[in-house]
Amino acid sequence: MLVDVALLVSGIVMIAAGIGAVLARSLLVSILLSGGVSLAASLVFLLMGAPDVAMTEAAIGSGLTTVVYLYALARARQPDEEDSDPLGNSVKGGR
Amino acid sequence: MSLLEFVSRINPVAASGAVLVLVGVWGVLARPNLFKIAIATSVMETGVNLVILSTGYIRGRTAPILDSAVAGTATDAAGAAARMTDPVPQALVLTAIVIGLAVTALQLSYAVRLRAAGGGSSIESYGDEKW
Amino acid sequence: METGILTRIGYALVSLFVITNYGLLLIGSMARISAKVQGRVGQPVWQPYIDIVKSTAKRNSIGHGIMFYLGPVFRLAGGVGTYMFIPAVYGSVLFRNFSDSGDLLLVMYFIFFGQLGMALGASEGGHPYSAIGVSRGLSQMTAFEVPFALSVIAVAIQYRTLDITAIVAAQQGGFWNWTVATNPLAVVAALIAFLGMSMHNPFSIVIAPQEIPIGPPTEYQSNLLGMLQTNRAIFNGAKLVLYMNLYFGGATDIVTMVVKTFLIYFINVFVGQAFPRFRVDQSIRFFLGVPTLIGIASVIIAAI
Amino acid sequence: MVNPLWLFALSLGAAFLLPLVDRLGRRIALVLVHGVTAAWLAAGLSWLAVLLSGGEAAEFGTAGFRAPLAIVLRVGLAEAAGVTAIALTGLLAAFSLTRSLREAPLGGAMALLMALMGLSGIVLTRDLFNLFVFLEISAIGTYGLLGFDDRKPALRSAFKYMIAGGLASSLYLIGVIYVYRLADTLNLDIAAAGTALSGPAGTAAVFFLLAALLVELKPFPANGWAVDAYETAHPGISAILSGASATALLLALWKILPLLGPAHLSLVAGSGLATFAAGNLVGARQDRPLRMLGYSSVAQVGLVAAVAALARLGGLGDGGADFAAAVAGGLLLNHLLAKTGLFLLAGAVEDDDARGRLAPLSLAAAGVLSAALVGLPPFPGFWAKWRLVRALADSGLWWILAIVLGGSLLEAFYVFRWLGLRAKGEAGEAPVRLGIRSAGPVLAALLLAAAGALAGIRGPVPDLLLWAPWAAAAILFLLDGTPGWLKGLLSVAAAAAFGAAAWDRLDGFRQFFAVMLLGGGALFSIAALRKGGPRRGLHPLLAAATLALGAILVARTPLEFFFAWETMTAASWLLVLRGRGGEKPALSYIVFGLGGAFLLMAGLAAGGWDGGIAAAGWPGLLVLVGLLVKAGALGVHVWLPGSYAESDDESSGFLSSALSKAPIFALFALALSLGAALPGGPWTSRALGWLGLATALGGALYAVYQEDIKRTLAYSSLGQIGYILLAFAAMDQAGWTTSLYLALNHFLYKSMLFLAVAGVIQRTGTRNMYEMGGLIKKMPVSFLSVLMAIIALSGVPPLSGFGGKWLLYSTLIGKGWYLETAVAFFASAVAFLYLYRLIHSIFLGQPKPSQANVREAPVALVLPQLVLMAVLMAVSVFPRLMLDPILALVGDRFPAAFVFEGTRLRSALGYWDGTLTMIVTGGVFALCLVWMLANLHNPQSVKQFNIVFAAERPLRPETTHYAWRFFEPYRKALGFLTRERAERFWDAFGTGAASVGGALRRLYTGNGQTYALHVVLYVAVLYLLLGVL
Amino acid sequence: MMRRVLVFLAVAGLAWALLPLALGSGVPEAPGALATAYLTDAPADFGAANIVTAIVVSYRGFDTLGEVAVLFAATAGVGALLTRKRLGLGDAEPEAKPAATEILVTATGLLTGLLVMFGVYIFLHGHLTPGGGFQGGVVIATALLLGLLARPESHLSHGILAAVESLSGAAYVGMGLLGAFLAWGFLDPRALPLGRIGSLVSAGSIPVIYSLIGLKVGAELSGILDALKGDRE
Repeated sequence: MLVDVALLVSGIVMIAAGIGAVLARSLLVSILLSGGVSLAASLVFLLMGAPDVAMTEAAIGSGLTTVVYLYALARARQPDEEDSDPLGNSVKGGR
Repeated sequence: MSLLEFVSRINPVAASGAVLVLVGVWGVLARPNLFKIAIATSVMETGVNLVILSTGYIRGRTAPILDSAVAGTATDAAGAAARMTDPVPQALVLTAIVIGLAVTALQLSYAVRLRAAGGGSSIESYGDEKW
Repeated sequence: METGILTRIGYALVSLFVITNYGLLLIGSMARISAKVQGRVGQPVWQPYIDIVKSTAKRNSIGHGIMFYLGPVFRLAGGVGTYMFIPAVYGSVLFRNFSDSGDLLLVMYFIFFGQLGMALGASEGGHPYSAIGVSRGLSQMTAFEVPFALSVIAVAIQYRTLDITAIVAAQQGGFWNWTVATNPLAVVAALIAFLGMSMHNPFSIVIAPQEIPIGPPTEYQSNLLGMLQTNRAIFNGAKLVLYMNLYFGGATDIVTMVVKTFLIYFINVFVGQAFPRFRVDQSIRFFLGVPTLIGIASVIIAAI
Repeated sequence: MVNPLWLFALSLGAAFLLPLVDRLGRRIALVLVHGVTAAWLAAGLSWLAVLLSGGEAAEFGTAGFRAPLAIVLRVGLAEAAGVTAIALTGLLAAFSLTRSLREAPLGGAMALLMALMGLSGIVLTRDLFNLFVFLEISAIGTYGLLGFDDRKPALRSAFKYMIAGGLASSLYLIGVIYVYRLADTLNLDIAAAGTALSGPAGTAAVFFLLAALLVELKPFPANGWAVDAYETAHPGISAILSGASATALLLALWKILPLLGPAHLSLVAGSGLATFAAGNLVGARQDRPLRMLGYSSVAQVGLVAAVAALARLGGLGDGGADFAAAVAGGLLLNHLLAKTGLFLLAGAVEDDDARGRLAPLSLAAAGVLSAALVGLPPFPGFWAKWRLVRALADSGLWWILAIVLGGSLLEAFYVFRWLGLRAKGEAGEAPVRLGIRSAGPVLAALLLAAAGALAGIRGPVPDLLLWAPWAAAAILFLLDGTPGWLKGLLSVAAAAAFGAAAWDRLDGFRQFFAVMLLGGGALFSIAALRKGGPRRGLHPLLAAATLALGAILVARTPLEFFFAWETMTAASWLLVLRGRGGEKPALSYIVFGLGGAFLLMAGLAAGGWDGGIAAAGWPGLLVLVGLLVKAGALGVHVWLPGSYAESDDESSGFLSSALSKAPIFALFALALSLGAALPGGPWTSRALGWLGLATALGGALYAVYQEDIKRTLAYSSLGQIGYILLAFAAMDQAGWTTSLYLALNHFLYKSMLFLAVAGVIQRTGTRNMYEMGGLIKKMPVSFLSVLMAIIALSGVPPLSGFGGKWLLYSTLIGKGWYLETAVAFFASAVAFLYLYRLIHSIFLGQPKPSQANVREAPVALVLPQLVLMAVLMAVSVFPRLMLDPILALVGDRFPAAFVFEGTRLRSALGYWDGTLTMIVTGGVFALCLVWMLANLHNPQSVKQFNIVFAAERPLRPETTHYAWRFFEPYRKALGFLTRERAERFWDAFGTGAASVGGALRRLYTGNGQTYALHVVLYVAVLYLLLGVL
Repeated sequence: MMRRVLVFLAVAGLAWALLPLALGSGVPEAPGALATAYLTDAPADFGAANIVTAIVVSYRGFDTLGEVAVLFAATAGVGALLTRKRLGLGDAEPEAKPAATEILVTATGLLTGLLVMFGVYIFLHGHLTPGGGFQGGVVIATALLLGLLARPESHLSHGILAAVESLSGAAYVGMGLLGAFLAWGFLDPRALPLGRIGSLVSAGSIPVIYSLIGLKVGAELSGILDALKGDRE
């Protein structure tokens, strides 16, 4: 039962983080919050007796994915504000 | 205790997973930023993973790994099995997570590629093909 | 009633001779009467003979091609043929002609034979007025065919036959058996159509006789014109005989025929004189209007 | 059987090692890719060979275990066919992709291998989660392929594609896990065998599974993402998406069908049908070829899904699963090959941005592919569609039938519009040569033809005589480079041989029509020799159309009949398209032709067959209406004038004098098999009579105002067909005799007219009558031919045409159709107008100086005319030559109304002696001629313009030859009758359909997020409907 | 506005479909028959202590092979999309970044080595303890990532990465075939002796396969990061 409550609390945390990730205007915050969702999820998995999954979720979901996002964000020269530059610019890559 | 009652009735993991899926879908449908769409997709996938694993959640059981904690002796296979939780959803989720990563990476690559070609950051600026 | 073929040809030639002369005199006398009515002296009754002889005797003949020459041949053959397919006098072997070739439908369609040939000949003349005349003539023809056809249908319904001899036979026994008495509407429709068919006023725009030379015969002269004039007599006669047979009880002897056809012609000409000339489109609309309705009414009456 | 796991190992091993192999050279790497794909193809074929020769389906476990513990692959017939199809499409596509793969980074080749392997995996696996894995492999491979050659638009589309794909895979996972939870297995067969999924939770779980697959199948309206991708990707990729991917997904759907309840199946059927209808509606509005093909793809896939679901629902077909496999499989195979070929072909053209017409071989391939796509015979889609229609009719699912046929018609419209554009090209553009890139489409076309022919010959149409048109077309196409005379002679020989082979099988009626249909074909094959050179395409098509007409006569089953009918429609459509300005008329020709054919098909499918079309009741009425469309009855005649006018001159003649008798024959066949009655009884007769009459009058009136000779003749044909219909509708001995007599006569004089006119057009180079004049001296034989023909056509005695009029009026008055008689009289009179105009404007009046050097028509035209003139004279002098056989044919089905007494034909009302008429007329004419000649003094010929012209001398023929708008007063008086109401109606109809399509396509905003919204809404609505069901 | 309403309706509709299923399914009391079969049979069948691993690598090994293929296809796609040329970087020199401090460089060097060893440990013990090829592969990739972060001007050796990726992948397929030839089916780990349950060298070829997966995944993820960094030709 205690485990259930913990699961539920984690679930609420996850949902809050998920909503935050969707709502946040800053992409960086979004990425971090979605990493947070994964981290909370891996906690849930651990609590449920799935250490394999928990490990994977932690490594991939919250770790590597976040890194990939950050790299992509940098490479795309995407400003942090999500609705900046919505229609593109004429600047072709490079400097 | 009504909360516990309620919690015991429902599957808490499935519930939070399902809501997370909905949050993700909402994000996909409502936020036009390319990266935001990818992030929302990730959230949705996490939700789906929770839903999957929720079916393998059995109260009071341990991880399906035969170690000394589970089985005093390795020969007591049947006894050990009775203490372990369902391994199938776990195996499935493992696969799903990796696939999710692959999709995310590719989606982000497209976003990067589109931006590198001078495109906008909003999906609305990629609507040349229509009707 | 089997007759030798040579005899039949001989009879036919006699019959043709009679109708030709009668037709010529009819035209001549009608012109004379018209003149009198209008207060003029007018031409002699035999003026048509003079015209034909004069035309035929011309020393020169100008041609535009083979179809130009054949046009009058077609025209005259059409007139003669039409007459040949009508029994002129009921019960008379002499005037039976070749009416065993076909029934009323044959006669109605053979009328077109001459018209078509004439139109072709006139066309080859190369004169635009000829073509204009043909255009007008054909246009008008399609229109007056409708009331005429309706009235013929009414007759066919009434007598359950298309055989002209049988139609005449059915009308024997006095005025009250004539179509004009049993189905007057059909006769009215047919008579109005006759005005158009003969191109009398108010439907004379096709040949426009009073104005500049216009109409199909524009280019014709010499004996070709003579043939056309001859045809006019024969053709007129043939049509009158047909009308007499269909609507006015036919004739059992030649005198009755002459009287009846003269009267039919007379009525037509003088009804027509009272009206101004129609344009082609007006005459088409006219024929497809009231006369057609009358024709339909006659068919309905006959069918009931 | 080969263990499929080896192939997976091969694909994966090759893919994993590809980066190393690439070091040796890209060529070698690509050879490896092609080789692996070919290995899949070989394996698929070997499985097919084993299974078709009686082998059992086999299952292959992994890791040494069986289901449910381990994943199991299954190779059955469907799977083998699916793998073969995927590998084949893959190979064709890979071939077209070779250059791009060589220039792009290696990722493209790796993605291609993965995508194809994933698709095969989807087909083979029996495990639900494994299915997901393969779905993802193929999806990710596809995502990679969309962008690999760096087309900017494709990059955009790929992102949209991925959003939708992500949603679908999440739905699928949710479905899978709850199926596992409820059924305690991931194996399909075990899950389907149990009952755990029948409850509400099971229904919902299966719903998610199904929804995901449906979304992947690109249903309306949740398919914008896919259509964008089809349009923008490399054509090879589009071909894989449309062909291979659709195949795999449909097989996946097929697999989970056993899990579905009736409510699910209804959803699939409804969604599929809606997709089919909407896809085609939107496609019809599309002018970008690749996008158009995209809409067509989603439509086709929707149809296949709907068929599978309907068959599973049990309401359809005779043999349940077999039926579904045959129909859905046939449709799928057809779609797969046709769409693959078309995408490759159209894509190559678009890539070159070419606007000219296609070179012959590519064009032939495009024609075959388009025809197959639309479901014309003999391609697989035709057989499948027939069975489908038949089953739908049997089950009484008429509204579905209407959707299927209506959608197909729309599809025909836009596919053939594209084909027409490619066949003609834009003016002044060089022909498009695709070189080696046409190999794929050509191969696809050949496969389609082979598959269709095999399916037909070994299936429902074993009679080789019915395949003669196709054989003739194929042989003559191969000989297309040889001189025209050789092909012409071969065509004539083919028609003769066909006649000889078929003659004994034909009853009297059919023999009668065979004379016109085959004879007409041969006649115009000879006429086609009027120009030198090979005249590419003309002879094969003419021969095919001729033999197809023959095939219609020898058909013994409804399917055979319809097969021949569609063959005829297709061949004649191509003849129209071949004409100089044939693009638009051909389109309306084929659309109306197919529209009529589809009505016919529905009626045939519902009615029976009794050596003729035995469709009573309202299926019979459908057949009747279908035939009337083909006959060109007023109201549905709009296709006729343009196609007759714009096709090649000999083709026009063929269409008008021979081919137009095909629907007449079919009408007789219909009535005969119903015991000489029409479906619906006397009221139908009466209505048909009036329709025929309206056609006769309308045709004549329209003909009056035409300036173009061929249009005049086209409308004239319309009118004549009207009389034939009118007489036929009388349904008595008189009427049928009249109808057959008119048909044969029409054949004679309309052939003469078209032959003569062909010569005139060839010599003068114009079709406008007012640009001619005075040709009588230059072309006397043609003049004589036209003269005789118009005398006959107008019904003036003494030629045989009068017989027709006499018979007609006798029939009508005898029948008591008095008002009809009067109108017929009027229509006949109107015919004089255009006939006179025809002969006057062309042959008489003032000659044009520019035509001073015009000669008589070529021998190939003059000779047939002379023969026809002789025949016409013979039957005019001796009407019994024609009437005796006809009276014998009509026989004693009805009380006799016409009886011969010697040379005199007697009706209840009157009599007609053709011979005597001819003698009298001849005698009178001779008399008058002699008179004329005797009195002709000193005839002089004068020069042009030497005419009695009021006070001035005309100088120019243009102003002196009265020809243009010849009957203007007539138009003033009666023009209100000919305001092209039918044209406007059908235009409005088209506009209506187009605006529906236009409204629907507003859904496709190009915004990937909107597409995703459509996907989610689609799923939500589907779930609501599931609740309702 | 309309759009928001539609989005709301869509999400609500999906919720209406999804929530009853998720909330109504409840928590099972015991694993189903299939799960129980796995739990009881796996140790005997394969001698694998970690039953999840036994399922992942053997019973459902075909899924895992597919999973590797997915990752491989994604890497291929990313590699094809994000070449330097296509990113518009051309032949321009990579951006100069401030060099990291000496301490960081040294520390990361150490850490990288440790992390790689940790990754190897994870996948070698996949059949005994939680974790396996994927987790280990991620750890290895992270290690390489750290190296990249510490020395921005450094590049991964594409040749070695590609070779590792290719060969480990091919070897994985080869192990599968070995199972088919030496044991009872494709991917059957019983091609190698099962050994004593719980020991490192046990469970047949499971550890070998998991190690190969680990190497391959590590190389692939590094490749993705590499491409995103803009280092792909």
